[in-house]
Amino acid sequence: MGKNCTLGELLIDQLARTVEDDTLVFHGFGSPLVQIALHVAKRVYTPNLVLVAGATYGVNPDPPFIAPTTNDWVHDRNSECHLSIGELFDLSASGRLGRMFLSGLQIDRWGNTNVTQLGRKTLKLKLPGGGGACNLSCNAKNITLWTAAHRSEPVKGKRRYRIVSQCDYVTGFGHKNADGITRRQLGYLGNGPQCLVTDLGVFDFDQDGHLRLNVLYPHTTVDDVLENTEFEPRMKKEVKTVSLPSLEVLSIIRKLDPLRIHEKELSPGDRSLTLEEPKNAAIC
Amino acid sequence: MGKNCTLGELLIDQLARTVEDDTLVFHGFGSPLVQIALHVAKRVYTPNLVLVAGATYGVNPDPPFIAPTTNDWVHDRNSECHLSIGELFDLSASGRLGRMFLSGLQIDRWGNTNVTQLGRKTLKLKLPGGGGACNLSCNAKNITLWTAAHRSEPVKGKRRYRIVSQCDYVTGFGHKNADGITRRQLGYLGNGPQCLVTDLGVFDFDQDGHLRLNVLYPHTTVDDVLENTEFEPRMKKEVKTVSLPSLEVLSIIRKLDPLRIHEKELSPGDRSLTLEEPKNAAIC
Amino acid sequence: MSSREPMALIRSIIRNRVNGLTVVGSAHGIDIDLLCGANAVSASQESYVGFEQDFGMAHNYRRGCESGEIEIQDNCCYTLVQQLRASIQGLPFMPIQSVRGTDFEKNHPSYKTIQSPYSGEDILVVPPLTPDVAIIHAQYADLHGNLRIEGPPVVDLLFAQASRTVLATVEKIVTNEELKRLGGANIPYFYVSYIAEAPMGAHPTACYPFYAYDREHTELYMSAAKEGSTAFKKKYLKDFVYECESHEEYLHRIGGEDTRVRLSSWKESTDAWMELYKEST
Amino acid sequence: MSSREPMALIRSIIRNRVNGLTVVGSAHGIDIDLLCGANAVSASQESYVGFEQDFGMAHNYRRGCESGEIEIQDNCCYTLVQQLRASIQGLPFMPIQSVRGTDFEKNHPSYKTIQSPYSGEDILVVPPLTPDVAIIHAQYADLHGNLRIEGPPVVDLLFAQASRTVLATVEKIVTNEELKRLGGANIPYFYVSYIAEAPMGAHPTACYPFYAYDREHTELYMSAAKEGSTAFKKKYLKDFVYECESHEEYLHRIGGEDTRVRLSSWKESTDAWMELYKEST
Repeated sequence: MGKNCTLGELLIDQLARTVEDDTLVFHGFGSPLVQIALHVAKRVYTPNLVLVAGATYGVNPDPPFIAPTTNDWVHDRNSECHLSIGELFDLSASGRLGRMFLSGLQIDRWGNTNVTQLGRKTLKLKLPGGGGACNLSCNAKNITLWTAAHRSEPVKGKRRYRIVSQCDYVTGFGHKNADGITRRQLGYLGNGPQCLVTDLGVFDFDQDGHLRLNVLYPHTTVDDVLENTEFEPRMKKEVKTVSLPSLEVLSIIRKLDPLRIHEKELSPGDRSLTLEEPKNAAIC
Repeated sequence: MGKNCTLGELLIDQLARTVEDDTLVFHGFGSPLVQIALHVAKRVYTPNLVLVAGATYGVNPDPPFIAPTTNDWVHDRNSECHLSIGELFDLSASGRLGRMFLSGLQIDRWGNTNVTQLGRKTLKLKLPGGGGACNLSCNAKNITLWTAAHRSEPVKGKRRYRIVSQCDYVTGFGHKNADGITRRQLGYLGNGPQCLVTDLGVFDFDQDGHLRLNVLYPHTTVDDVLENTEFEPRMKKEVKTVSLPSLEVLSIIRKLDPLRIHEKELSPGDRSLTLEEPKNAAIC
Repeated sequence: MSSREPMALIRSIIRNRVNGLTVVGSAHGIDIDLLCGANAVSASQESYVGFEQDFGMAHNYRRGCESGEIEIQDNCCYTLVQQLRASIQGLPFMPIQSVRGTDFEKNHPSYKTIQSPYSGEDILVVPPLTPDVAIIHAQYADLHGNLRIEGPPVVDLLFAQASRTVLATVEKIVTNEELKRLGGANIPYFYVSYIAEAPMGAHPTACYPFYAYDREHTELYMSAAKEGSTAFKKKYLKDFVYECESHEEYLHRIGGEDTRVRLSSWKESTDAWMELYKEST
Repeated sequence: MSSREPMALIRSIIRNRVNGLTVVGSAHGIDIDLLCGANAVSASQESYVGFEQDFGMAHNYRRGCESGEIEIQDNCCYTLVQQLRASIQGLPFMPIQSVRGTDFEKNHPSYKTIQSPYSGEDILVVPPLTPDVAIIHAQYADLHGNLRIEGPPVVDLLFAQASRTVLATVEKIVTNEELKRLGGANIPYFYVSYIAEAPMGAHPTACYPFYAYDREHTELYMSAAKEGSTAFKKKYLKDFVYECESHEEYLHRIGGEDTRVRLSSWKESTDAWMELYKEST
């Protein structure tokens, strides 16, 4: 076959595969991997998806290309109808958002996310903020977490981990916070994070709500994961290697994103990676 | 001059004169006297009125004629923009509705109105219901009450009063209810009923919030009022007689309502009345 | 009231002998009255059911309420809006400025007064309202079920968002492109459970720009309703509901193409429009 | 973010040496960052200020927050929506499903947990938000002040309804008839305090269908902002804000008619549109 793909394309496919059909999904701004993944899902895996685009709130748009900024009319092309911002968030608050995709500059073992600030007591770095992540994290029925910056190269001998023991600030609620309060105790409608797709592998959350390595990529190892994670993630009994996206999926991605906007989420080194299908492939 | 008018036209003019300029006003459905009065006000007395039409929620419409049913596109003609039902009621709830017009099959001495049912404990007559009257009565800044059925002819020796001591059911809140609870105690934003325009005269409410006769019509007397009111209304020191509408006002009414829809609010006897300008005229 | 009521749907509900309904809505008239005349209603949470100053009281509704057949649970427009909003927002309750001090407060034990945690002031809260079914008549839908309402949508959008099932009839099913050209959907398809094309499906209420309110037919309806429950069944329900096995048959009985032409004549001129609303002599 | 931000208004605010502002909004970028770069902001209740994955962090905003010049009071989109709705509905508070358990709860003492009088369950309530001023850029207005926003209005409608004063710039002032032909107003005039015509008033953000996002200019902005606070003033603020005594002068400095033509070329074809968003090499 000789089926090759880039890491970005693999991540898009993995994100797309987390969606269920006949559900309402939403992507926020600043997340082209997810944006493209939802278009892939709608066209390949889950045709009855209700796809609501972040920023424009168009329903089932069919954009001619992906632009570097989310709130652009190009992303609204061919939408069949529109929601208002309040309406989309109301749908989530009433338990009708099937899945939300959240990321963070920090993602912790319980699936909490931080896009607000680094530094717990004293501010070290002000992050842009979470938009509606906090609200959606509570009530979206299911959550897919993702980051393309799991790999954290040491700077002056110190790593700034992306996947951390505990978030400095909980912007999006995971399975429980540092006080041990669970989402069940808070009465939330959502099931919380179900999986985490990173540049090193795909994780799920075990019964305790703790991060657990599930699948690796052709080019990554358990050691990569251990080295780049602040704590020791739990492991599935058998950690398989992922299968690459189909030619159909690849062709959709390449046609939809000629500007390769989605690669802006990847580290420069990861952009040039070419992956080949391994022998023992599995699906997240 | 020889300025003649009908009772309906007089009532419309009196209703129109209760409006302040630069305020937002709303008329509900089933109230052509008020509907026409607001068009008169906007064109003659208070040009900066924000006129929101009941049922269509059009802003500043300019209908070619008045139809026998309020929720008709004819009443929406030439509206400059539109509100939603929620938005209009939100404006009232937040204290931004300048004046509302309310009526009732019963209106009591404290300005409470009943359009829900006759019979206090046992139901004697189910009335159509109040629409949003209950909500608007609380927070509209000012309220004009009106009825064209103050005159209550005895049936089998018994009168069914329109202006009563106490409403069988409080649909719209006046100055206080039968339990003595005042609107101030309830924290409402509105000042409550300011005047009552009937087919017999125009009333205001005194400092206690009690109905008080203010002005009579050329064809009505204090005795008419006393006879047709279940309780004895208070009286202004000097009860004047009203002045008739101007020719401009009359011409607007006649042009706007060629089907004489507004006369449906009047008793059959009152429809044929012709009033002439008295000598000692006054304005509500 | 007299505009865009889902009358074809209501006639079909009656023909299917549905009963025991709890009806809830803001300002209504012949739609609710027809259901009441067919003994389909056992409770009413409407804020208004009547025919304004033109024909006055809704006779079937009034009789049903007064006989005890229909439990009266009158609501108010804004209370209804806040209850629907609570449901739409997934909230256990919604605060509302008003109602306290009126008899609606006394007659609705489900309304509660709580204290604001800020000022300590009392405020009424009302529970969410999630109807089992919303029935809507719109001008247009596309095949995916996106609905376009022209003119005032009144409470239809909120009902569509809050209800478990949404049934819609439309004057015309068009393509999504055409729907967008007309101004776009205002009820997205995923709220809508089923749609059916039913031209003149709002008759005798209006569905502009297609047709105006049929005051003449409404007068016929009212005179039958006024005579009493049995007379109404014999003189109206039999002819226009029970014996009409289809919407087409109904359209035939109300005068077919002649009636359609008469009611769409409003477009021609103000005089033609006004002509539809003159009292018959 | 990169669309329909009231940039001409913001430049005018800065030129008028307004400062000490508390800014509040949902997803923002260059608008808030520019205000921060001019030291006009003393507190931020924004839910997001950044340039997405394209340019990343908002440097002026970040610096202001980290130096302590700007008090951080981060909010979330839906919390903001519910707070605006509380204000619009005249309510002392609004319930919201979410926020509890996150650090937003800890950092906002004004959020309170109360019990539902129905189920007894805990629910968060948030206080009303009534901004002193809302600033909006729309495509069209009529002379009465009715505004028409095309494309996603995002939170602009709620801000217009909730704020004490609404300032709006528009691409074009048209007659009310033309406004209706275009699809009608979505912000009624009585909410709007002042309007001004400012063609390209959203530049460098987009205002479709007139012009697309000026990524090129934004890149120039970002490189100045990245260098630091003083460099930003010298290399950007001076040229494009302080020294521009009028909006016309600004339009001249960003390239005048050539720039307008370049940014409106998106209409010509998908390729032309894409061309605007290619990385400069």
